[in-house]
Amino acid sequence: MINKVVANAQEAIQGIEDNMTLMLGGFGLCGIPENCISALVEANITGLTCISNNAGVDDFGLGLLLRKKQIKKMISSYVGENAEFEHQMLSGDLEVDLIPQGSLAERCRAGGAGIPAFFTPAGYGTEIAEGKEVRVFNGKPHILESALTANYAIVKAWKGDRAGNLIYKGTAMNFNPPMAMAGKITIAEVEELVEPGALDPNFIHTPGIFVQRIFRGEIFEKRIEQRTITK
Amino acid sequence: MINKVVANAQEAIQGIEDNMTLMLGGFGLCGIPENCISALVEANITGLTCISNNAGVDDFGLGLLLRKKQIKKMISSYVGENAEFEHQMLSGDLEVDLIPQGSLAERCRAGGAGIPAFFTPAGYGTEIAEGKEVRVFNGKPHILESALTANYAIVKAWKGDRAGNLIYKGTAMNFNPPMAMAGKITIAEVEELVEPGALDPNFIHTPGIFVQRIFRGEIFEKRIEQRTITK
Amino acid sequence: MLDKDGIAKRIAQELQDGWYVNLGIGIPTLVANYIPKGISVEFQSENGLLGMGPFPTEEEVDADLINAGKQTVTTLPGASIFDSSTSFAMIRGQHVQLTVLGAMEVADDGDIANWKIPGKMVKGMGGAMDLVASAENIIVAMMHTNRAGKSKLLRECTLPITGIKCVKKVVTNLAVLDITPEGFRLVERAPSISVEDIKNATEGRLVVEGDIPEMKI
Amino acid sequence: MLDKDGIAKRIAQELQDGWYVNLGIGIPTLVANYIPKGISVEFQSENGLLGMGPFPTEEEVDADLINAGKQTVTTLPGASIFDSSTSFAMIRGQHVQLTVLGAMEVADDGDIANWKIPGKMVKGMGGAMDLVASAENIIVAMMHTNRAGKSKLLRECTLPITGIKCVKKVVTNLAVLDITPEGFRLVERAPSISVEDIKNATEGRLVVEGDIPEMKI
Repeated sequence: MINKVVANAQEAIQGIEDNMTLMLGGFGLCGIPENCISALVEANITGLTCISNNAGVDDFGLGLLLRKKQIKKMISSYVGENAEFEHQMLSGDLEVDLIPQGSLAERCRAGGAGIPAFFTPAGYGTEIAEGKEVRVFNGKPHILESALTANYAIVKAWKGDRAGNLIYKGTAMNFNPPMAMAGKITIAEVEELVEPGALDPNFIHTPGIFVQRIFRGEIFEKRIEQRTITK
Repeated sequence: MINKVVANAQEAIQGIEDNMTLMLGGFGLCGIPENCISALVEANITGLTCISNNAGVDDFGLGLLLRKKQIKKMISSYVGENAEFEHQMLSGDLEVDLIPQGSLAERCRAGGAGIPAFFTPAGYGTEIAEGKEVRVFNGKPHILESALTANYAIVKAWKGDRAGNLIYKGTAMNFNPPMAMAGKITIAEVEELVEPGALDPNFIHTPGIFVQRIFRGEIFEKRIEQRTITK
Repeated sequence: MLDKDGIAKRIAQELQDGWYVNLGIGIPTLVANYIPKGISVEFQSENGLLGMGPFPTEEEVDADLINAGKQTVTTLPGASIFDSSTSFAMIRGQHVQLTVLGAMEVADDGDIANWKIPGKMVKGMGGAMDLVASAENIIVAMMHTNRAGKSKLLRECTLPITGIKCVKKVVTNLAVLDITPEGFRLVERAPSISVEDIKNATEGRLVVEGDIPEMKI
Repeated sequence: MLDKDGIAKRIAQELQDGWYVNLGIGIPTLVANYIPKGISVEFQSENGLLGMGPFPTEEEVDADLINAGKQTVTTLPGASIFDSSTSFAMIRGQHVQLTVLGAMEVADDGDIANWKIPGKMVKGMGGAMDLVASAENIIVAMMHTNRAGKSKLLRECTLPITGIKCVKKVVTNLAVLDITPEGFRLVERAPSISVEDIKNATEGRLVVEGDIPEMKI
């Protein structure tokens, strides 16, 4: 068993430097690596390119990095719900690359899977296709999309073992598995850190081979964006 | 909940006709759909193109279909361990298309995922690359491979529910999940058929959306090719 | 004229037994409340959930279980959860039989614009571009005209488009229309709405053949 | 001269702590028996298993748990099981640090042939083409010469190749050799084998610089 455990978020983010590219798992505020985001804020690393489906809200998630102007560029599919984001984007302080959500997920998986490019129909005929190769398969036009990788991928899981095997809970899974594959170094923060053998090998969502560092996160606030209730 | 249950293998294979293309899960004899293979033998459907990593052994697995000359073409990565296969191939009765194992798996996934083609380094510079587009990414040559789909995909799982959700056991998983995605109609035979809700939604290997028919297999012989033992 | 729930009810009549359905944010979400008796459908949420159930009770609320609109939800028996790449594999691979989504504009050739207004803050397309590029059966749920009274059913979209020639059917507060090579074909009128009303509210090519029945909802 | 276990022992010295390793069928499989003390490595079996353990006891045998050589195996704590597309995502994505495999021929530029002999029954390449095209670190384990006494370390492969310019190191019964732009660079001799013996058994370009130490195994 290869031991991947580090002490905490501060140790986990060692090596992340200004101007690097990071992937961060999560959908909205669900399944985001809260502890590493806090550590990045604290470490004041700047000029970051962040690949993440969303950009958090003003005072939580990636919004915390935005507020301190640590992010140079966001690569996302949906960035609403964030006034600070809007302000920085309109003022030109923040570059934004918007990507269809499925293409974003698949480009991350491709990056992890050694597939440098693939064809998808998503975005054909739209401004997303500008400058991209178009090819018709089975009578349907597709565009060529390239793989995404990152210096570091930072994911959040429910449980993990010391070998880096991860399982997720509910829809907090979302972008975490494909991004875990695509980091040159992948950091996982988990709610419970268990011994190898405690997780059933048949039901591992992210095999440990994709994870280089793992730690138990201290705090998981798990803020809810839209608390919808059946009375 | 959408009910996918059919009574048995005979009912499951209804609609499979001569000259169709089938995908069959399994690696060697591990995780193969034994019951559907028997039903196909019984139904004497011929001219089949079978996409399967291996071709069984003389008297088990796809070897049973080969013996009755029901297979016109095999699309596989490794076809050793089968004298009947060798005989038919050398006599020209059987067409064989050999594909690198990783490309085979990825081409099935791509077929299920609506990705008509992708680049891979596997096979570049070899006879596998003949006639295929070559493109260099990051200084490394890759070849363009296309998606595979099938009229029917036939997979074997450990447990499944009436909605078609599947879980696999051990390395009997292998090609079953990507092939389950790639069938126009996907048939799953399972050892245990359970009620919806009995399987934890967090740990479904193949979501039911990919499965159109499911049944509990009567017999699972699970023959072992290489019984290796530590004394 | 229909209200939002009326539009949702009419779209719900299009559901067929055994279908997997992706519902967008807004009016489409309401469709789940009106599934016809006797049929089973499953809802896919593109963040990674099949078999989505109703909103949770206070006790059931789980921050780790949300839908694509970021609302807390529940799962039904037979549900499954998966990652985003698998979720869009389902969508791109055409395993989802019906997509219902809102739009700012629809053109009479099936083009749709629903993600971006030049000059305004761009929030992003989310999963909409993958959905419209992939789905075989797309129904748009929207008001027939915008707040300024201008038609949203056009000859050509004026806004940046989300996908081309993909919409199959439009259900508005005024009518049900199919997209055909000749343009919008009027299929049904909303209660108390005349063909003339619909003609007046439709800028794109409109085909009206024979008697146009009133919707039954 | 080394026997098969000797070759495996020598290759095992190349293992580094924390590596994920894919071992091919034959001599490579034996490498697992000689992991140096104090280091942790995990073995990947391309049919879909990480953390492969030793063969099972009679009681443990499970038809649903085999390796890529179709042998019954066990799992170690920390193991994980996955499907074939994920397995080759690991390989193609270069998450596996070392691949050890056998060969029929290796050329002095790193080309390898190990899947097909024209005129003989073709069994298929299995995962070999993906492995050699993707792995950053490939060691070939083989006999220096074939049964007819002919060198398997060639100027150019005569058999259909499996991958080009990919092999980094060759460990044979006679020697350890690195692939360099100048050809096979002799690194170590097997016990009781002279440089002359190796020269005689090597058809490809052979670089011999300075004193060539004897292997320590």
